[in-house]
Amino acid sequence: MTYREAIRDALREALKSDARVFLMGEDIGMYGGSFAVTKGLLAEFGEERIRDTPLSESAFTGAGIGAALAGMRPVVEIMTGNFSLLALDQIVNNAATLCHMSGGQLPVPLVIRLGTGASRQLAAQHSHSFEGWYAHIPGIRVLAPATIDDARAMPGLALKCSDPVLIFEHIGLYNMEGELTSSWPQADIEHAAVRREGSDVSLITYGASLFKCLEAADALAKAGVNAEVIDLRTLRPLDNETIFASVRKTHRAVIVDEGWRSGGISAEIAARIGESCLYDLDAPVVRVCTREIPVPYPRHLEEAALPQVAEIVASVQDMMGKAA
Amino acid sequence: MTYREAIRDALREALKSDARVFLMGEDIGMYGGSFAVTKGLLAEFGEERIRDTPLSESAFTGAGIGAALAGMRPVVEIMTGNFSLLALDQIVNNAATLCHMSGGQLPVPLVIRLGTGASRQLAAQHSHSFEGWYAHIPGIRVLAPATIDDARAMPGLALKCSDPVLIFEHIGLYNMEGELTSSWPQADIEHAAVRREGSDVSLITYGASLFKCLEAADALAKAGVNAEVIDLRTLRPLDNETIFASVRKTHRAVIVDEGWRSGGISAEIAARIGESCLYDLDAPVVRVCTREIPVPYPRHLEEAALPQVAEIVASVQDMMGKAA
Amino acid sequence: MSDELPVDRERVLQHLTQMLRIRVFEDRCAEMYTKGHIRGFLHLYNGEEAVAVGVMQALSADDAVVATYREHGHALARGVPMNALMAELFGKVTGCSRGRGGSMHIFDKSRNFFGGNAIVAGGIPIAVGLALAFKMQKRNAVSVCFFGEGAAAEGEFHEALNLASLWKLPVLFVCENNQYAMGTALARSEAETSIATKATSYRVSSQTIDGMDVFAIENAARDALTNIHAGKGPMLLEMLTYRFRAHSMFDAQLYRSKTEVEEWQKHGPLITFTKRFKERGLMTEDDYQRIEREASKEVDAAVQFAEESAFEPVNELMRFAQAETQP
Amino acid sequence: MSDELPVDRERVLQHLTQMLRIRVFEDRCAEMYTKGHIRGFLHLYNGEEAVAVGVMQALSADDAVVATYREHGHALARGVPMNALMAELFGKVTGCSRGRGGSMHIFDKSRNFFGGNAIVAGGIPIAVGLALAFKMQKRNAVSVCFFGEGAAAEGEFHEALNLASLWKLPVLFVCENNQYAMGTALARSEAETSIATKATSYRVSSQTIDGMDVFAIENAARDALTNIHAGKGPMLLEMLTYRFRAHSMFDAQLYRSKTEVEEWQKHGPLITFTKRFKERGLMTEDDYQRIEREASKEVDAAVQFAEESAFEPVNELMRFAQAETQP
Ligand SMILES: Cc1ncc(C[n+]2csc(CCOP(=O)(O)OP(=O)(O)O)c2C)c(N)n1
Ligand SMILES: Cc1ncc(C[n+]2csc(CCOP(=O)(O)OP(=O)(O)O)c2C)c(N)n1
Ligand SMILES: [Mg+2]
Ligand SMILES: [Mg+2]
Repeated sequence: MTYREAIRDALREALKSDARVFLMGEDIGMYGGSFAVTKGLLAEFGEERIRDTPLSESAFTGAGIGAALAGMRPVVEIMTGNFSLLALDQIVNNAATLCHMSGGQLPVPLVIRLGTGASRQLAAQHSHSFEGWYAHIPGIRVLAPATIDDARAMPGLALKCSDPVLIFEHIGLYNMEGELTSSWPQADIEHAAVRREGSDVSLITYGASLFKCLEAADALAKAGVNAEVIDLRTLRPLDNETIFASVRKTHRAVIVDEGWRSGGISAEIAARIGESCLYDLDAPVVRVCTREIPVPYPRHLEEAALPQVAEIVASVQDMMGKAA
Repeated sequence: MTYREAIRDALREALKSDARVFLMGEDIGMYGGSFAVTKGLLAEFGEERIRDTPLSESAFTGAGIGAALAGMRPVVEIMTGNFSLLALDQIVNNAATLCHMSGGQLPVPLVIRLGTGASRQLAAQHSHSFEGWYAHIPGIRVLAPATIDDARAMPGLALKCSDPVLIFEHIGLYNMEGELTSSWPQADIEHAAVRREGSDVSLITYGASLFKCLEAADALAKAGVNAEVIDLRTLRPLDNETIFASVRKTHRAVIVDEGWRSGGISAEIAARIGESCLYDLDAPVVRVCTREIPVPYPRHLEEAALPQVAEIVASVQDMMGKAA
Repeated sequence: MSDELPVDRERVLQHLTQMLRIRVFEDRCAEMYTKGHIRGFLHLYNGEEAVAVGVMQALSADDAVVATYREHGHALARGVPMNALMAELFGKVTGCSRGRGGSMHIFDKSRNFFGGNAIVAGGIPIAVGLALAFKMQKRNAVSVCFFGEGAAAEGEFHEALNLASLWKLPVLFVCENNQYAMGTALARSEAETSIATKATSYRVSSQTIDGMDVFAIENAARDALTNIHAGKGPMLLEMLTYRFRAHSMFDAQLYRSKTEVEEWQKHGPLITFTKRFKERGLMTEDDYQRIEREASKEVDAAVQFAEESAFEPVNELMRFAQAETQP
Repeated sequence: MSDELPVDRERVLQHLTQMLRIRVFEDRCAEMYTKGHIRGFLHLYNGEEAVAVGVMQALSADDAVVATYREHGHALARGVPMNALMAELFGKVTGCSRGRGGSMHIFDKSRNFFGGNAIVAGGIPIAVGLALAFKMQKRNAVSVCFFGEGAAAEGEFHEALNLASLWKLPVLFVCENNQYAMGTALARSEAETSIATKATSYRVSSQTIDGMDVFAIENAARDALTNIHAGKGPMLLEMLTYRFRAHSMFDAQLYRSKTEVEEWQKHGPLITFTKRFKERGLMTEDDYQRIEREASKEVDAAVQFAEESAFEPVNELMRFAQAETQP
């Protein structure tokens, strides 16, 4: 099964089991989804529940809010994170505020799915990773599935939540093949996952960078460094406990994030580690992030702009050398 | 002179000295500006250069980009940061990317002025501080004048810059009275300012919180704690050197930010201090930020949501008690 | 015009009561602002009362209402208790949004009153979404969306009207064209100044109505609702009206002349109404005085209620940062 | 129609050349994509060549052009060298954006070609701003903005057209109505399917043109420019055309039938043009063959240039993160 299929299965299950659920977004129906995630669902569920929208990100996101307020469970698809900026007013000024400012009267159980990330040479207006940026906003939850299990579980879990939930699906993962494990139904959106246990350094990451970290951990293992790899899974709220437990064990942390460094989620994680684990640290926290430029088109520059395995390995080795 | 007048004088000077400069925004002309900053400029410079716009944040911000590309020096006013979310596509996808992705052909010398911050009981859709959030975006510069001098200097400095510059003016400061010092013409947008020297702890802040920090420093002085107060002035790019020099001297840092904590500019500063000054720290960096909720309307809750002097003082005292 | 109800004494007094309650309430708000009991931005509805009252008369309890930051009148006409409204403006926990929203954010879920939105045009897509839900749920309800003529310049207006029409959703769009957006006269912000004309871009049928005539408004709303219930898709009513007071409490009104304001005031919704129905013998000056007194008393009570109410305890600040119930 | 130029052999061959250059270029791009030399999203212009060619013929060098992610044709017709264009698609430093933009981000400041924008409707406000500058600078230039019919649903279309009209700015809006936005047929996304009609909401005069007829397009553009230069404000031309290929290289075209595509292809801009002007004796089959051969050669050379060009050195990645020059 692919990551794409896992999400599709989750959406199909939700559509089948809950009449309130419907999908809405650009080209999710007749076209089959710009990344083919929703392919086949129109035929299965019909135009009423699989709604192709005009190019009107703000209106259909806002309509999702309204429908959620009236008891539906809309799943809005925004093709890529960059386009979601057109709907940001609705997300930040309305979806994120209504519950609190109405004194609890108006929770907004809206799910928004967005493609995110680089890797396909889509250049400066289609490649950015805004999930960490969104994680700054109170009132919403931000999920970033990296595994087949999480891709399968998260849409359903998001729909069980009364708050607006944004699910960032990395476009470089859609074709990833893998087996669904038997434990996927136990997945939650409260906890980060330790994807590899280790004792020397904690690689803290999420999304597509998870696989770069696992690869780096393999390489490091050969060099005798035992890296633990944490998949955050949920960027808001962050699971402090899992992060801190790991850092207290390894005494070193490297955060790997496809977002830009300054003011990204990597900063928040580093800040929290500094606040809560200062005396556990054997070395300064290191961040490996995307260069602070719009992601360029050509392969070699896109690769140079993004965090890569070699850079992760080098950062860890550098850090181990500097150990206190 | 008030902060408001200082900005107005700066705009007037720019309009007088450079024919390419013009102002554009909602109600900046006939109405005199929603916060009266531009009052009188219409009469002085006429409708051609003081342009009232329709309620179309995205279009007039985008038009600012276009005009800048064609050689003008537009100063766009967006009444408050919350409304700027409607123009975010233009700011992030266009203004911030054009120079780099065109290979340097298309710098965008656009200045955007925005009201920011709480304190006037304007509630959840008019009170937020997004300047730290914007500081995540490569390709733009983010300024936050706190003093009369900076209010007077920054618009002109921004207009001398070929990159898009966002100036966040705290709405709680517009009425602040003060004297312009003789050194304002030497102001730059590269450096943070040490507003008060101290040796025991660094209070790192910007905007309206500067005055809370200065007040806290006074209170702390009475209790025998000598606080240094840093006014960041520019949030992107951050002036690492001034921050690090202070922390290396005081060994303790408290960051005070009216933005939300998670993923705010406070996180970035804390992360950088952790990266570069880890072994200088006598205590974990502390962040005093706005509670992670939409800012509520009633005075007592607005105050409780925002950083306050007492909290800053208490944080420092707590930290001194814990000193290594 | 098949949906018109007869104009009898009962309905005349009823409409007068609703309009006067709003007028008296708004005037008192201005006073309370001066006294410092109300803070933040305060946008009053004086002069536009007929619009909210006329439209609300046509609605049923199942219908949903979305309004703007200038929504006290809508809340009152919709049946939000005046006590809860005034308490909200005072920032008290007995307010309809626990005091958290203030003037611009009046919510009352139990009355399907969905705000209170302080982003110009920000409520329009939400209203469309409510209507989408109603349609999918096969409920016989309509979503009514109020917004100013200034909002028509925003992209969200454009996107939302198209979406509503494309999907034939049960939305009644009510544009309160009070001639100004803050200090910007319509002709200085729109190349085409008829908002009703803009509706044709979306094949939304529309009508321009005298926004000072409460019965004309009610009738137009009833007709529109009949069409909407019949599945004909959304409709837009442009109400020509005028704001008698300043935009908010910070407005020197440099953008319009006193004469212009006075001219409009002569044709205000209360003056014209009273004159007409006195002439037709459906009400008397005594009626007016009595109703105004009653409204005053109701407002007195609301002020007292608000004054005596408690503030939300600070330790509840973080409540509802997330929803407390599961969907 | 005072601005029409005579249709003579010279102009026929000139237009044919421009259209064929685009057609051959686009076909070669598809090939290069399959070979892996071009990556990312690639949107081809086959079927729509007459629009860019016709409009560009009417422009002068001072006018500015803003286009979309489907802009190779516009760039070529505007005079962006084919070598620099192909090199850009290959991601080479000799590309017009140093290879950083790729297919969706073609920029050539020296030719007032301002992109290349991959956010649907994102370029429209920019075009309005260029025109604003031209007006303020009293330059006799026009800003021409191309966008698809799908873009008309975006709020930015609405806001920008109003602004341009309100301020009487010299903008020529060119809507390339190729019937689909990705897989969404116009009638499935717009309640009112005539984009020209929507222009009336902004008092922008508009015209619907056969987007397959290059001379009709050129004449309409010349007329429009005359009006715009005369200070009459912006104008919108809706070009009825069709995209012969898939939306991008990832598109199974499930949303339209082969027959539909074939039907439109029969009325394509090259077929109809060739037939008409052969009949009128203004060109021969030999002309066509020769021009196509020449275009092929030019494209061969461009491919060779692109292949042989270097990539930008990785150590220049951070260049232009900030502007290098002061304003
Ligand atoms: C997106 C946005 N831009 C600007 C404002 C500031 N603002 C508040 S009300 C207003 C005027 C709106 O005019 P209109 O829609 O005609 O409504 P009216 O106030 O006349 O009832 C403006 C500009 C805002 N609240 N939201
Ligand atoms: C804001 C935004 N939303 C969605 C997309 C994805 N997308 C790219 S092209 C396209 C279709 C646009 O159709 P149209 O405007 O008719 O232009 P055409 O491709 O037909 O030339 C879509 C949905 C995008 N690039 N930007
Ligand atoms: Mg108005
Ligand atoms: Mg199209």
